[in-house]
Amino acid sequence: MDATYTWELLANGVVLGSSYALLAAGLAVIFGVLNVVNFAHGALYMLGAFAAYFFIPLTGYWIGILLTAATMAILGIVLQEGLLRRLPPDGAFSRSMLLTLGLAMIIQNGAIVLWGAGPRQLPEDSRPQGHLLLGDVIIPTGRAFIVVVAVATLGALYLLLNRTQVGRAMRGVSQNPTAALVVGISPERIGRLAMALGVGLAGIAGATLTPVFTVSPQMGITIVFKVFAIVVIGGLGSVPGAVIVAYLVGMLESFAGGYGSAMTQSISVFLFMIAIMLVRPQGLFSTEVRV
Amino acid sequence: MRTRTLAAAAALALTVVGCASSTDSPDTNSGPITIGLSAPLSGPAAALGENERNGVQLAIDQINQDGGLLGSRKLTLAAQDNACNPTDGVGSVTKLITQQQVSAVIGALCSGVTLAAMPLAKRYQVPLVVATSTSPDITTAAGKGGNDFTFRINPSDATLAVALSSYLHKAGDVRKVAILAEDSTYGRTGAAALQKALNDKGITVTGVDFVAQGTSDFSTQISKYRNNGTQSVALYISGADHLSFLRQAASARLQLPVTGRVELEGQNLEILKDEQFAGSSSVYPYSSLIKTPANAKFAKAYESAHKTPPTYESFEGYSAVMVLADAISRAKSSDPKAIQKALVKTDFTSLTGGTVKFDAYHQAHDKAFILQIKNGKTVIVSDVVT
Amino acid sequence: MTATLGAAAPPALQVTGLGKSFMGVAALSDVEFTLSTGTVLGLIGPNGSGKSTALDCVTGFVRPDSGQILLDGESIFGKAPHLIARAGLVRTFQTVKLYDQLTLDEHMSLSLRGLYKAGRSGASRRRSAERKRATSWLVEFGLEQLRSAPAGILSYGQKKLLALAAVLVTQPRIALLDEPLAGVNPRIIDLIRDAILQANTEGQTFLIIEHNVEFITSCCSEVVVLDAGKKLAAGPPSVIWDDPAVYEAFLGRKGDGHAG
Amino acid sequence: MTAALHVHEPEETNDVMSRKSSSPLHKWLGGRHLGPLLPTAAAIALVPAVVTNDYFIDVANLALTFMVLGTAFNLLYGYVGMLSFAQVAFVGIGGYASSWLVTHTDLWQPVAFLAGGGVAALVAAVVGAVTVRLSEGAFAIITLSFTLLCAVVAAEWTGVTGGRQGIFGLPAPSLSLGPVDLVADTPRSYYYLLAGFTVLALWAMQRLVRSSAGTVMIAIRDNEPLAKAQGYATNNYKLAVFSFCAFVTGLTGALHVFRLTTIDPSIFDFYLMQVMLIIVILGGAGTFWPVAYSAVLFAVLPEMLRMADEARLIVYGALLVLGLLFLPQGVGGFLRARAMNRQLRDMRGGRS
Repeated sequence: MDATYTWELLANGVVLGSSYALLAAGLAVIFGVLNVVNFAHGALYMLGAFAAYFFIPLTGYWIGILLTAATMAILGIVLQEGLLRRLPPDGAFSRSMLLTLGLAMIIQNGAIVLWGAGPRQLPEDSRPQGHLLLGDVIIPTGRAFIVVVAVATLGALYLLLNRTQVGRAMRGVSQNPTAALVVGISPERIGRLAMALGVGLAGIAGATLTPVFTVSPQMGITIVFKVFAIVVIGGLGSVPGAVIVAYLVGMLESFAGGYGSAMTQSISVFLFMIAIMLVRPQGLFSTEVRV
Repeated sequence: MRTRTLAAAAALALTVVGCASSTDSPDTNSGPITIGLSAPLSGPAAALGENERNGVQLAIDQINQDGGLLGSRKLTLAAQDNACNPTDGVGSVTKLITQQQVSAVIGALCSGVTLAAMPLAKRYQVPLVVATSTSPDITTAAGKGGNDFTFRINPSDATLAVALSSYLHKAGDVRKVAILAEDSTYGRTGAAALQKALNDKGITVTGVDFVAQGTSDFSTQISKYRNNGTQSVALYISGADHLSFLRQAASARLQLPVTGRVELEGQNLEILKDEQFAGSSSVYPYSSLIKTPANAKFAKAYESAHKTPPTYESFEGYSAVMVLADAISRAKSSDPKAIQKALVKTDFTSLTGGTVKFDAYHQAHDKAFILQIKNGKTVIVSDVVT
Repeated sequence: MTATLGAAAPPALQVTGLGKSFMGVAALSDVEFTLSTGTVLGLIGPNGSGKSTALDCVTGFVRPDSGQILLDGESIFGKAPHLIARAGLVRTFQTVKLYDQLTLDEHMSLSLRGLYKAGRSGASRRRSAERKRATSWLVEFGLEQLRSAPAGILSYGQKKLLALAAVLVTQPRIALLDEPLAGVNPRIIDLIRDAILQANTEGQTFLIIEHNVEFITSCCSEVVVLDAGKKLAAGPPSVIWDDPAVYEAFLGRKGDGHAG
Repeated sequence: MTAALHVHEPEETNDVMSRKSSSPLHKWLGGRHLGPLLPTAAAIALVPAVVTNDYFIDVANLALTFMVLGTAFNLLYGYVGMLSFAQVAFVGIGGYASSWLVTHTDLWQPVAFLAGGGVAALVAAVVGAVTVRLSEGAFAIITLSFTLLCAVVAAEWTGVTGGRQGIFGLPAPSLSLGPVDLVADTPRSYYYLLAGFTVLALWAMQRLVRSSAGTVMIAIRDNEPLAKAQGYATNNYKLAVFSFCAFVTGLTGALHVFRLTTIDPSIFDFYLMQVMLIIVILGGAGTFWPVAYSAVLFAVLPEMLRMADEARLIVYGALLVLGLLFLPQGVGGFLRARAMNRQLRDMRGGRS
C-alpha cells in the first residue's frame, strides 16, 4: 500500500465518477425540466450498451458511440411524445415515476427475452487496445476513453445549457415551469429536448462501458439506484450538483473499496446520502425552497 | 355500492374455485412417471437454472429412448420456475407435489430455496434430490438430521475447498491468496470454506471481498490485488460477473493466476489462455473433459443439442435424473415413498467415474477435479473423492 | 381567542423589517406594515413585487430571513405553517387550493376541525352552531346543492368561493386572502366582495392581496404598496392612488416579470 | 401508533352533514362502511370449503398476503400520497424480527409476530422522521435506498440474520388451549390463521380511512399546503400513517415468512414492490375495495398466465404503463367517477 496504490484508486475514482456523471446528469436534466424521476434510466443505459455492442463492431469506437447517442436521443423523443407527454396532468409526478418503472420492467425483461440473460462481450478486435501508463498507474485505453467521452459530453452539455437560448430556457423551466413561454420556446420542444438529452446521456454512459465491461440485460438494475442517490445528494434537478457529486461518489467508492471491502464500497454511497439528508435534506446543491 | 361489492366478492370466490377444479387425479401404477424440477428460470440465476433443466431433459429423453422405466413407462418433466427466492420456491414445489403429482423433485439450485423446499418434501413425503445447492445446512438437516426425504448428490464446498488448498499447498508457488466472491449463499459459503481450508494449510488470505451479483466494475479490487502482495485470486462468482472480472483483469494487466471455482471453459478460457494468467487452476465437481465413456456420450449428446459443452449444472441435473431412475427401477414403483426407500440404498456409478452413495446425512460423495490451464488448454490435474 | 380588546391592546398583526432572499436575490427587504383589529388591509404592488412572498413569510410557508412578525403582540416568526394557522392566521392561496376528491361538506368540517379550537373541545351546542354557519356560507355562495359533491367538479369561480367560505367559517383572528378576485366573473366578484364586507362588519379582520383597484378602493381601510420587495407607500386608498411613485410603479412596470 | 392520529382529532367524526344513526357497536365497527367487509369475509371463509388442492390453498394464502400488503400500500400512496418504496423493507424487517425472536427466545409466537410488526413500525418512525418532510421525489428515492440498504444489512449481519442463507426451518405457529392444539403447519391450517388476520387487518385499515383522520389523509394527498393552512400538522399525520402501515406490513411479513418456513435477503427483492404497485395502480389508488380485490387477481394471475417470470414482468410492465395512460385512476377510480356522475345527475335533476 503506497503512493502508487493511492494514485491508482484516484484514477479508478475518476473513471467511475465519469460514468456516474453521465448518468446522473441525464437523470438530473430529465428531473429538472420535466419533473420526472426516471426509473427507466438504468434500463436505457443498458439499451445504450447493447446499441454500442451492435454498432461498434460495424463502425468502430468513436462513430459507434456517436450512433448510440443519436439512437438513444431519438428513443428519448419517442418516449416523451409517445408516453410521458400523454400522462394525465393531475398527480403527474408520481405517475411519471411509475410509468418509467413500468417502462423499465418492459425494457429489462424484454432484453432478457430478446438477447438472453447471459453476458456478452465485444470481440477482441473491436475494443480499444493497449493501456496508458501514468507513472506507475496502468489505465486501460477503454477506461481512459470513458473519461475523455464524459468530459467532452459534459462540456458540451454545459455549453448547451448556458450559452444557447434553448438551454437557458431549459434551465429556466427547471426553476419555473412558465419560463419557457417567456422566451418564446414551446414547452413541448423543451420536453422533447430534455428527454433526448437525458436518454442520450444514459446511452453514452452505457456505450462507453461496452468495450470495458460485459453487456447484459441486468447491468442497469443496481447502478440506477446508485445514480438516484447521487442525484438526491446533488440536489434533485441540479445538473452541476449531480456531476460534482458523481465524481465525489466515484472517489468515495474507489477509496472505500480500496481500503475497506467491496461491501463498504457498495454501501458507502447510501450512507453518504443518509448523512447528507440528515444535514441538508434538500441536497448539497439544491436551489429548491421547501417548507 | 353494495351490489358491486357482492359481485366482486363472488368473482373472487369463483376465481379460486375455478383454480381448484383443474386438479389432476393421481395415478401411480401406470402412465408416465413425472419428475419435478424447481429451478430459477428467471432472474439473475436463470442461466444456471436453464443449464440444469437442459441436463435433466437430456437424461429424461435418453431414458425414454431406451424404453422408459418399469416396463416402458415414460418419464415426463414438470419444471417450475422458483426465481431463486423462497416465496416462488415454496409455490413451485407445492405445485409440483400437490398438483402435478410428481414422483420426486429435483431442486432447487439456490440454497435458500432448497432450505425452504425441504420441509415440504418431508411433509408430503416426496423425495427431494438436491443437485446444485451448496449450503452445508442442507446436509445437516437431511437424513440423520431429521429430514429423511432430502438427498444431496453434489459435494459440499468444504470438501472442494480442502481439495483445492491441498493442491495449492503442494504446487508451492502461491502463499498469498485473495478471495473474490459473489454476495450469495454460493459465494459466501464457498469463500468461508476456502478461507478456512487455506488457513489450515498455512496460506495467507489477503482479503475477502463480496460483490453484489451484477456488479460490473472490479477496478478497485484489481488495484488492490496489484498492490497488496496477492499472488493469486480465488473466484467464487458466476455468470456475467465471472467473465466481467476476467476481462477487466486482462485489460488492466493483472499478472496473477486465478483459482477457486473458475469455469475453465468457453469465453473464460479464451481470456485465461493468456500468459498473464499462467498457472490458473480450479476445483470443480465436473468437467466436460472427464475421460469416461459415459461422460463422453453425455457431453457429445449435450453438445449436439445445445451447441455448448455441458456445464456443471447440466451434469448435476443429468445425474439427479439418473440417480432417481436407478432408484425407481429398484423400487419397482413410482410411489414417492418407495423411491425414498430405494434412494437410501443407492450405489450408482456417476459419469465422473465416482460413486454416488448416500451417507447418514444423505450426502453423496462423488468425485471432484482439480483443473489447470496448460498450453492454452484445460487439463485435469487430479481427481479427489469428496 | 382574545375576547378583550381594549384600546391598549397591540395591533392584530405587526410586521417589521421583514426580509427574505432567494439565492442571494432579495425578494423582500425591510417590509413593514400594521394591521389593526377589525380592519381590512390591502397589500398591492406590481407582479413580482413580493406580495405573495410576504404573505408566505407571515403564514410560515416560507421561512423569512429577518424581521419581526407579531400576532397580538406575540412573535410567530419562523413558526410552522400549521401552528400559525392554529394561532389564527388563516389564508387562501393565489392559485386556488382545494381537495379535489373531498366533498364541500368535508372541506368545511376539515377547516373547522383544524382551525376552530372550540370545535375540538366538543361542546355539541357549539358544534351545531358551526354546522349552521357552514351551511349558511354554502347557501350564501349558492353551493348548498353541491355540498356532497367532490370539490374537483366545481367551476373555477365556485372553487374560489369554497376556499373563501372554508376560511370565513372558522372566524379566524385574521383572514389572509391572496387575490380572491383573480380570474372570476363579475357575478362572483360581487359575491366575494359582499361576503368580505359582511364578515368585516361582523368584526372579521382581513389582509388582502388584490389587483382589482375598484375593490381595493371600496373595501380597504388601509393600503400598503410593495415594489421590488420594498415598501413603497402606505395609507388610505384615496391617498395612495395620488402618489406619483405608486402610479409609476404600476404603469412603468406593466407586464414585467412573471407571476409572483 | 393510531393513537398519534387522534392527537388532533376528536374520537368521532363531526361532519357537517348529519348521518343516519345506528347502534353504537355498529357505528364503532365502521357503520355504513362495514358493508363490503362482510361479503369479502364470507368469500374468504368459503375458500377452504371449495378448494381441495393444497397448492391452490397456497395461492389463496398468497392472495391474502397480497391483499393486506396492497391495502397497506394503498393507504400510504392512495390515501396520503406517499410513494413509499420502503414497504418491501418492512415486510422483511417484520419477517426477520419475528424469525429471530422465535428462533432465539422463548417468546410466544403470536407475540413475536406482533413484535415483528412493532419493530417495523419503530424503524418506520425513525426513517419517517427524516423523510416525510422531504419532497415527493426525495421521499421515494430515499425509501428506495433504505430498502436496498436493508438487503445489504440482511446479507451482512450474519450473526442476527443468518447472512445470505437467512433463517430457515421456522416452526409452524401453534396455539395450545388446554386439550386443543392448534398448529398451522399445512397450507390449509395456515389459511385459517391468515384469513383471520386479513379480515382483521382489512377492517382496521378501512376503519382508519373512513375515520376523520382518514379524511385528513386524503386532504394531505390532495393538497398538503392547504391542509397545513388549515392547521393540520401534516408531517405528524404522514409519520403516523407511515408507521401504522409499517406495522401492518411488518406483521404480514412475519406471517408470510413463517408460512414459507424461511427468510433470506431475497425478501427485499424489488419484485414484491412491483406487485404492490401494480395492485394499487390498476385497482385504483385511493379506492379501498377495488385495490383489495385486485390483489387477489394479481396473486391468481400468474397461475393463469403460464409463462416465465420475464414474460410475466413484461406483461405487468405493460399493464402498468397502459393503466397509467388510459385508466389513470384505476378500476376503482373509474367506478367511483361513474358513480359520482350518476350522483351529480341526480343532484342536478333534483335542483331543476
